[in-house]
Amino acid sequence: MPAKTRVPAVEGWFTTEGDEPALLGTRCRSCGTYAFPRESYFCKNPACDGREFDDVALSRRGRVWSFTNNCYQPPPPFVPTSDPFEPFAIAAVELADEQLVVLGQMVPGTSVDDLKAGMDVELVVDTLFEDDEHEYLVWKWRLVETGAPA
Amino acid sequence: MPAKTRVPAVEGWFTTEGDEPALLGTRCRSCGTYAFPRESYFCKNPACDGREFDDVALSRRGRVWSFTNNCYQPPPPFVPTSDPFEPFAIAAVELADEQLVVLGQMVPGTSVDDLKAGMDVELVVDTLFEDDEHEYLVWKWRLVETGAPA
Amino acid sequence: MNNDKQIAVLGVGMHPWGKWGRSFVEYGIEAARAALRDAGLSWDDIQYVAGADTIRNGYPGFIAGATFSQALGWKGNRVASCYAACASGAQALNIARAQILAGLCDVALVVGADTTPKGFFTPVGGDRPDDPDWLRFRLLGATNPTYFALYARRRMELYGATGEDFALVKVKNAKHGLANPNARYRKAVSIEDVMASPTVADPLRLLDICATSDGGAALVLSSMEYARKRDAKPVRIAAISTVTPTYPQTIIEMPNFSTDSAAVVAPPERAFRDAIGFAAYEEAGIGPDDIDLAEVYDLSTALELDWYENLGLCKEGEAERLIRDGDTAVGGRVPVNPSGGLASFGEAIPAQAIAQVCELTWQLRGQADGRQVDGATAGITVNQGLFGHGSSVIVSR
Amino acid sequence: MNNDKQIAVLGVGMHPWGKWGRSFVEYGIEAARAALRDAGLSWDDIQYVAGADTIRNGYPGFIAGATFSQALGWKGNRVASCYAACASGAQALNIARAQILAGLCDVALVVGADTTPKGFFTPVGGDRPDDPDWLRFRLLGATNPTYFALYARRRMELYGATGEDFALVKVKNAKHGLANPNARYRKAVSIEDVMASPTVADPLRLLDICATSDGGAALVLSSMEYARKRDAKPVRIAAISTVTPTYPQTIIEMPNFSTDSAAVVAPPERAFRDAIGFAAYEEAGIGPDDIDLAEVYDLSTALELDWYENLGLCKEGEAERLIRDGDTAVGGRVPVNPSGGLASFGEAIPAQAIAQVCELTWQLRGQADGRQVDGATAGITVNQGLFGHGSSVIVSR
Ligand SMILES: [Zn+2]
Ligand SMILES: [Zn+2]
Repeated sequence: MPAKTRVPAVEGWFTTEGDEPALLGTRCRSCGTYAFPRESYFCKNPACDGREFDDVALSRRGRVWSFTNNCYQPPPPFVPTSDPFEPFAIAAVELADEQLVVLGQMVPGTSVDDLKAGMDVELVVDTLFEDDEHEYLVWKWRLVETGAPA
Repeated sequence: MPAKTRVPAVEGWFTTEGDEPALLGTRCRSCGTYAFPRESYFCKNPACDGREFDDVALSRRGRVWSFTNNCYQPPPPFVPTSDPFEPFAIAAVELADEQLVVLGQMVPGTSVDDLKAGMDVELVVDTLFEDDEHEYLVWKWRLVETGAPA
Repeated sequence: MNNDKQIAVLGVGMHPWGKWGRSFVEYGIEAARAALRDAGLSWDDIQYVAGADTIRNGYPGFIAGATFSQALGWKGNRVASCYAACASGAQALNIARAQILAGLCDVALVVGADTTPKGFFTPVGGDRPDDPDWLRFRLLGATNPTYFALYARRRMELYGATGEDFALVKVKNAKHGLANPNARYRKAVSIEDVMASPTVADPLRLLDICATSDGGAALVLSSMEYARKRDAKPVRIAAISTVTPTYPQTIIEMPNFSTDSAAVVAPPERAFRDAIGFAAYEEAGIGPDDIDLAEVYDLSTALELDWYENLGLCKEGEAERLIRDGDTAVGGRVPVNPSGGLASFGEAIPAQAIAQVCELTWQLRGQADGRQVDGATAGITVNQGLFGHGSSVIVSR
Repeated sequence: MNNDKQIAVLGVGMHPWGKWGRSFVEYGIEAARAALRDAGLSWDDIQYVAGADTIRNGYPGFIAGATFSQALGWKGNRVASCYAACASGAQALNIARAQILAGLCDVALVVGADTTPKGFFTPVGGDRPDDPDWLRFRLLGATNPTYFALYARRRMELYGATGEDFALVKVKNAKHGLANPNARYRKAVSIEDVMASPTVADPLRLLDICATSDGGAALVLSSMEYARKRDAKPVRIAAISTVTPTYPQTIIEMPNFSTDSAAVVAPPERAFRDAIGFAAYEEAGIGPDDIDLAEVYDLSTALELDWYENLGLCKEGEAERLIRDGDTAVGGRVPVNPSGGLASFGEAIPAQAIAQVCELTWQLRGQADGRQVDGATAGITVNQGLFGHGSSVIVSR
């Protein structure tokens, strides 16, 4: 069976190549404010008329602000990946440099029981769902191993 | 080939049986005002709190108030019946007893060139469109033959 | 005039009409920034934003006031988002006016913008056999031009209007639009051009019917007190009519299958379209004779003729004479659609009623280069939205 | 209080909440007629109708003001139709208030009603990968309860809140709702019931999260002058806050993927939810200590606790103590959701903010049988709609 083509589930929101994937945001050329998802129209800073933005990769690491487990299957356009549905965790993560909070699913295998506010996480790219030909990719958060003995 | 089942394209707006089909409207039990399509919630007369309505067959004859030919194929949910599209006429018809104006397609073969305001028309039931199993019916207007020599 | 019910128009702005294929938010923001520049104010000065909604652009379109505010930058200002089909812009204006008159804010921004699909307007998605706007396409194949054509044919039957009369409206509006930098179509049109265009809904031809466009328009409004500190004689909103019909409505209206019945309750003194302008005149305390120019909703050329009568610019049945005599051209007795009208713009639903007020403002300031109505001091707009939304605004200086 | 900015509540009415499966128009009209009866007025007395829109019921839902007016019978009255998600009702109220304060009408009707789908709220139809409300389902599987759960867990992490604390909110609101004839759920609930219900979005369980309901609510409003001819001491609307956020918004909000960035612009003095109530207090010229009761938007039990702090009913981190001590139960220091709240009603989006005002009106009149807050003279509502719509109303007598 030939390997499926790996494609992002949404265009231009994150890098998919290389060891260090990252979310793609923008930085306003006029005032320097960050935005995720990428801003293409108007700078959201009310004091700024900027309309030009540089693409920037956001910090790959952040700290858990809050988290939850989704225990029921969400309605479409969510695409279920198992039947019966298996709960998955979602975390809101603070990025220190950009001073913003970004949502993401936690990688499979991490549940709310493993999480506390303030924990360090890093961004990975993982499969969101598949069809016959494609594997659709999305960013997810993974707990950073602290190196402490198990 | 078995005959297709004839079904109304909309439920409860007109009678389909018998020689004398008619539009089905309502008459308010409180104030007597007519409505088409059938009113089922609230009487539209602002002076009336009526919520009960009797079904009534509207006058089968009326007079042309205005008319047009549709020369381009309307978008869905219109269902085209020919390819290429053939223009058809629509008339707004005044019913004297009910003192209201009702729209309807003219029967095929009648075009704007045949029509003048004030002409007498009568209601017939005709095919709107078909699928493999059904013939969908709708009301249409037909010019009343005046009996004048051709 | 009722001076205690007036507000000032400090600034007006548009994004040009066209088929640009961009987000309605962009058009709205560019129009808003143009209006702010025109007013000499900044976003920071705005306390209230009233947005006219678009229902064909997802959730952001349902909450236009918030969408535009966020795009300009959240700053805690209050907002409203309203919908009334083609009358949405007048509704947004009316909502903002009341906030100002009530003393709840001094300076407000009104914005409407749309990105439109191609071709006929179609009903919003899904199988909805309970919705008359869906059923009229299914059961009758009745498009918007079908209704316009019924009115046009009625004029022919009652008053002897001809296709050439209708074409004259297009010729006039195309000529007016030539000089308008915000118009989509800036090309002279002859009677022969109109008559040679294909019939869409008899008797209306392609060039008799307005297109659908992308576009955006915005107004910066303030209390008269605030305005007078900046301008001794600001352009004023003297009246806004947002009336609904009175039962029974005896003229067939899009997207209905029938009129109300007049068998039990007698028709009102004024039919709906007559009542729209009447309410505006009454609120302003003036009459048709005081009007120097009008912007009317020419969804079709023939409909423009109806509006002449509805606004009292002439008696019933006399509209054909007005267009033939050139009374409603720039330079005539009471110019109508000096902007070029929908004929030159195409319709951008939530922006259109606002654009009408922009044009009157430019005219009353004497800034309508190439289409200026000389010495104009009072103008009226009129328009009607699906499902009973009247819209008429009187602007004076 | 700012007496020149007040209007009177002449009548309130509801259609009971439930899953009735009928048209939203029916609920709205029954609520409107109930409000008219309560006011001792007839449809003929109403000059203005402000409708709170529903976006899941076809075209009639987009033009609620006109839809309700036509159902009551076209009579030429002016209308508005507005949308602001869960804040739509407060927006409609604010629009009507300004018309009255501006002297554009004396008596107005505000109506909101909804027929809701079953289960989770889903984004409006079609494939719309540009719309964050669509993408959050696709990319994250983030439902509304996902966001509620993030806030709930944050309270646990910061303030040591427990599942039992959240359950106490449900127990209280269920008890309040027992006596409310308009509530959908009228059944006592124990902590054990809540804790035994399945987890929807950890830490929130099924009984922590409000359902979606059908329902309708209406208000008849007038100028104070008009009201005083009928009642020496009418219930008054003392403030309406419809503020938007201030950039940068640093709390993650439904349906967004991220917050604004605080790297360049410092966060505002008050976070959005704190600013909503603050603007209402400021407008009314009173503070949290003057408030006798509150109706807050308990989309989840934990969110009710957040609102205690946002409204200044207690300091940050003290909400758990309030619910444990019974301070927010009827009979306590400052009862919250004596109506039973969303916990007992389920949410009917365009009706809900109006229903909050109905409850405060009954309470201030002493008509809230079985759930009456004794001697109440001032109450506050608070609520928030998607995409930056604040909503807070202060009602006093
Ligand atoms: Zn910037
Ligand atoms: Zn009746």
